[in-house]
Amino acid sequence: MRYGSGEEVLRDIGLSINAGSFHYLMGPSGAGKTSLLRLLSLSQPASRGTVVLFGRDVARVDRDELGRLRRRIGVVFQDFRLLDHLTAFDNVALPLRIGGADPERISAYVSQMLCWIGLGDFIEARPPQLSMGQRQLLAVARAVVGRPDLLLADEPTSNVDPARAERLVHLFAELHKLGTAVVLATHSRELVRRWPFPVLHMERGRLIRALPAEPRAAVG
Amino acid sequence: MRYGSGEEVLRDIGLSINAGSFHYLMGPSGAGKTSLLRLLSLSQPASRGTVVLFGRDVARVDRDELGRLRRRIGVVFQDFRLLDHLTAFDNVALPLRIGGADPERISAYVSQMLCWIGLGDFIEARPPQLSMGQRQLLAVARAVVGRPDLLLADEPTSNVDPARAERLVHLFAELHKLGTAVVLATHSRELVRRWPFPVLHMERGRLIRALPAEPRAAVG
Amino acid sequence: MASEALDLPLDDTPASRFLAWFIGGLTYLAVLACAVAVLAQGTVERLADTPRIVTVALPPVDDAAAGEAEVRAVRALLEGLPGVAYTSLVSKEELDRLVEPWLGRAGEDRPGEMPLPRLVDVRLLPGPEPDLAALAEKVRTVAPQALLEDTSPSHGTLETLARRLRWMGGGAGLVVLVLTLVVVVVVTRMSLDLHDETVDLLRLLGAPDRYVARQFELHAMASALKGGSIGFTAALATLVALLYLPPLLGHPLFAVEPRPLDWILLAIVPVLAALMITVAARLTATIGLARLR
Amino acid sequence: MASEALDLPLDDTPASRFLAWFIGGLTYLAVLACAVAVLAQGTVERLADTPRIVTVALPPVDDAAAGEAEVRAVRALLEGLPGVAYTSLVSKEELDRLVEPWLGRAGEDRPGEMPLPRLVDVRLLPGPEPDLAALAEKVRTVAPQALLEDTSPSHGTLETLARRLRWMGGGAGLVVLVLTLVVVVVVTRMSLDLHDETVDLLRLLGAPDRYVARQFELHAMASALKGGSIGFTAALATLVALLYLPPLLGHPLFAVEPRPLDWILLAIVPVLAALMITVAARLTATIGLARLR
Ligand SMILES: Nc1ncnc2c1ncn2[C@@H]1O[C@H](COP(=O)(O)OP(=O)(O)OP(=O)(O)O)[C@@H](O)[C@H]1O
Ligand SMILES: Nc1ncnc2c1ncn2[C@@H]1O[C@H](COP(=O)(O)OP(=O)(O)OP(=O)(O)O)[C@@H](O)[C@H]1O
Ligand SMILES: [Mg+2]
Ligand SMILES: [Mg+2]
Repeated sequence: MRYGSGEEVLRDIGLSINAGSFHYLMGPSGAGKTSLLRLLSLSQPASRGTVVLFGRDVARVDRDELGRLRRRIGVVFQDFRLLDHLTAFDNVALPLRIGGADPERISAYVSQMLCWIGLGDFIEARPPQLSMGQRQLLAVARAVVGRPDLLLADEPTSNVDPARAERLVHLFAELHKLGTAVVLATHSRELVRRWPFPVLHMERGRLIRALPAEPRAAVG
Repeated sequence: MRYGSGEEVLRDIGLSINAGSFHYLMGPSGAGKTSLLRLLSLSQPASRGTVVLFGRDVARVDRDELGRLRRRIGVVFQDFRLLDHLTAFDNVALPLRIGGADPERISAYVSQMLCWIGLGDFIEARPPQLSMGQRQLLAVARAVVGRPDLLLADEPTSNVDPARAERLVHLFAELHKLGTAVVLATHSRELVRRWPFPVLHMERGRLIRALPAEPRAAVG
Repeated sequence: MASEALDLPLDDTPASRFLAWFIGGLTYLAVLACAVAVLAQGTVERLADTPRIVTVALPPVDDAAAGEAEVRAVRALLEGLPGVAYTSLVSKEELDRLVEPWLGRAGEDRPGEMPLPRLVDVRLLPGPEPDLAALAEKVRTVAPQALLEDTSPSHGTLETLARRLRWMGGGAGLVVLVLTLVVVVVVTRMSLDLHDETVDLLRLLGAPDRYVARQFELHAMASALKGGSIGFTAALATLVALLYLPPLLGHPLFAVEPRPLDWILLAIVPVLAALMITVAARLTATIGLARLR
Repeated sequence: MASEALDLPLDDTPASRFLAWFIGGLTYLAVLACAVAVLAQGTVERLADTPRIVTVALPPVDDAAAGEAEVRAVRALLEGLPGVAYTSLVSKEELDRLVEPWLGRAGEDRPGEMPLPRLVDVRLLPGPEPDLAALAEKVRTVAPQALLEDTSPSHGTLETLARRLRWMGGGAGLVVLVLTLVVVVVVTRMSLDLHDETVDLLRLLGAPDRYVARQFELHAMASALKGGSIGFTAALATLVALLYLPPLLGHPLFAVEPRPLDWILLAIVPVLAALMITVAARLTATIGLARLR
């Protein structure tokens, strides 16, 4: 994978993530964690090689199918990518609205989600009025509210206090138990110590300690 | 202090930071760390009470003096606030240019700074082309390049790997030795363990464990 | 709790924010242009309804009896034609009055026996524009030197003016509508570019193109309804002022009252515009989105 | 390594990006307007330089000797006046030629002895517009029935036209300049709003207002220089085409070649505009910034 016409930032990635698995993605800054997650979240096509997701080669699916695949993935972006002009409620409701859920269920679900994650007092607040940690919680809430089959979380605990980080990983673990495959990019060794799941280690665009290595990225 | 016409987010802050001191600022998400740093960085005036910086009541200084005071402060914003249309070099050069340093010294200084911090390969890159950790390093470089008398760093290690975080705190400690007062907001207990400096603890807009408590915020 | 906010901050673009105003102004112009067309059409119809007179002039002859026979023949021929209501011979006294400004008073400045042409007024039935050349041709079969004159020149000018205004008004209305659509397309394209990050996010969340396009459609529709009603109201006010304020009442072009149907026709203009704007925004967005992967 | 980029991404605003083009278009218009003014001024001066002839007409008299005495008296009076170069009596032959189209050929269509007025051509010295009424008054002291005619009517129209064009060109140039300044002020204000976050950051880094204002100033100056040179070049091209292309060469208004000084004057327009634009941007930014704390 490459950005624009630059050199490839990811090379020789062989990775297979099974349905309902849980992996950490670790590695120094600039190693390519976010880039790998971009591949998996279908943000960017692979410049070489194939990405297989839920049993389908994503380079070959049509637009509608691509949308459907994306709706099965929840992403916590490293820069959150919240919509500043929408309230916390509307931000979290977005994936459900796009999925076509009915308004009442959305309302119940979203309020519940926000309260659970600790933003019950900020339902009508807009992202710029939230502290950075609160924004991160909001981003997580948006990613998990649709009960995705695959959750990609890019350093989702970097801006929250340890207690909340704990709670978030607990949430991810619960989802994992319900069958969601989770990939969690993080710098925190503490998290890995407390929640021991397999670790994918990256360095300079290469995956150097993947557990079940295969010559392509496959998920699901 | 309050945002807009909302309720006060900071209350009963009595805080005095001495020249050349080093404090951590800790507390749960939404406690008001960033808000306190906004007060100290003269981003926002206090709605009540006084802020004394470098021996001057900042509510009373004129525009020019305000600029001069701000130039003595280096800030790592929690959201970095890099200029996306400028190269890494220009971003770091900004405080020096504003300070009126001569171009040759700027050039030498900035290049040196970028190399030291580990962005030597990214001098001509723009922030959107950098990984989040690299952006954070850039934000730190911009904050320290002018050798400020007061350094306010808002979770400056949240997005970098532990090795780089270590290096950054080392940098801050060096500055501290050279006489810079440092306030470092962080969630990382590990940092505090490894570099034991006094901790200011915040909770719901209140400072609950400040070391030398006085009835106003005074620095310098 | 579900708010009315769009997923895209479309109201934040300067261009988008002014879309409603653009549309308002253009609707105003379109409605006025169409009003001109509609009123002109009314005038054309009214003119077609008023009877029309043409005059047949027979050159002076020396033999009075032969002259009278010629006149009789011409009148008989004309009254037998379809489209002719009746004919009447212009009397000697009226003829004298008609030529007085040119030739002087009979008996005083000019010899009384000076030969004058004989004039026959032909009153045509109301209806479509008569073919005067054909009529003249027919008359010349019995009176070879007869001349046919359309004695209502102002009628003709007014009708030509009304016809022209009808086309011009309609044309201007159309041009304005097209212009509005162009503005909508350009603004939508600009918004699509400006909000590419948000659009990107929506697509990453799995939004199909129709979902994203709907955002632009909704915004365009809201702008069109808002702008359209403002423009329509303003145009109506202008129209009523023009039609019913004293200084203009006298002008023959404004002598026609719009019929109820006319008002309905005018009301259709902003509705039609809103519809077309909405469709244009949706199509533009859909096409723009299809370009992205 | 220091790049030329501004601290504010001003070129990224649509409004800002088009600033150069705006300025280009307006400079084009301003230069053309000023060219009209300058050429008209040239025409006015040239017309003032060409000598002017007025004619004194003395009514026909029966007594030839008295008539000749009158003519002599009038000529003596006129030649003594300041501003008069010389006078000349229009000869009998010339007079015949003059009246021929009106009264017919002498001796043929008209009795040879028909009395004709006697005409004295008065050639005035070049200079400011002469007071013809006062001149006529003076002549009437010796020949009470004398008439004074300005025999160069086209000269008068042309001069009036040229004078009007001079003012209109200058006025239009001024209006365009003012318009340019307004656009610059509006665009600068919009940019200031649009980039409030970046402006805020610069101020947090301790930038004084003049540093931030300088960003807007530099951008406006760059736009002005770019737009100004484009507009100036285009205007020059248009002007040269108008002045030296065959179809227009004949017209008297374009008979004046611009003098070197004129070209310099025209070149000053974009430079002056650029200067004013730069100052306007700086002032607008400074005032806008002063509102923030
Ligand atoms: N938009 C982009 N254009 C060009 N290069 C990019 C872009 N985004 C990232 N890169 C480069 O790709 C490499 C990998 O970046 P990536 O964001 O994947 O790192 P990361 O592992 O997520 O780092 P971090 O822990 O700092 O988030 C880096 O060297 C970065 O400079
Ligand atoms: N611009 C704003 N407008 C209104 N309220 C705000 C704004 N910024 C922050 N707040 C509120 O002020 C409180 C303190 O926020 P602050 O950003 O200071 O927290 P913090 O301690 O920095 O948290 P974090 O660790 O998440 O960065 C929060 O409840 C937040 O919702
Ligand atoms: Mg990353
Ligand atoms: Mg904070």
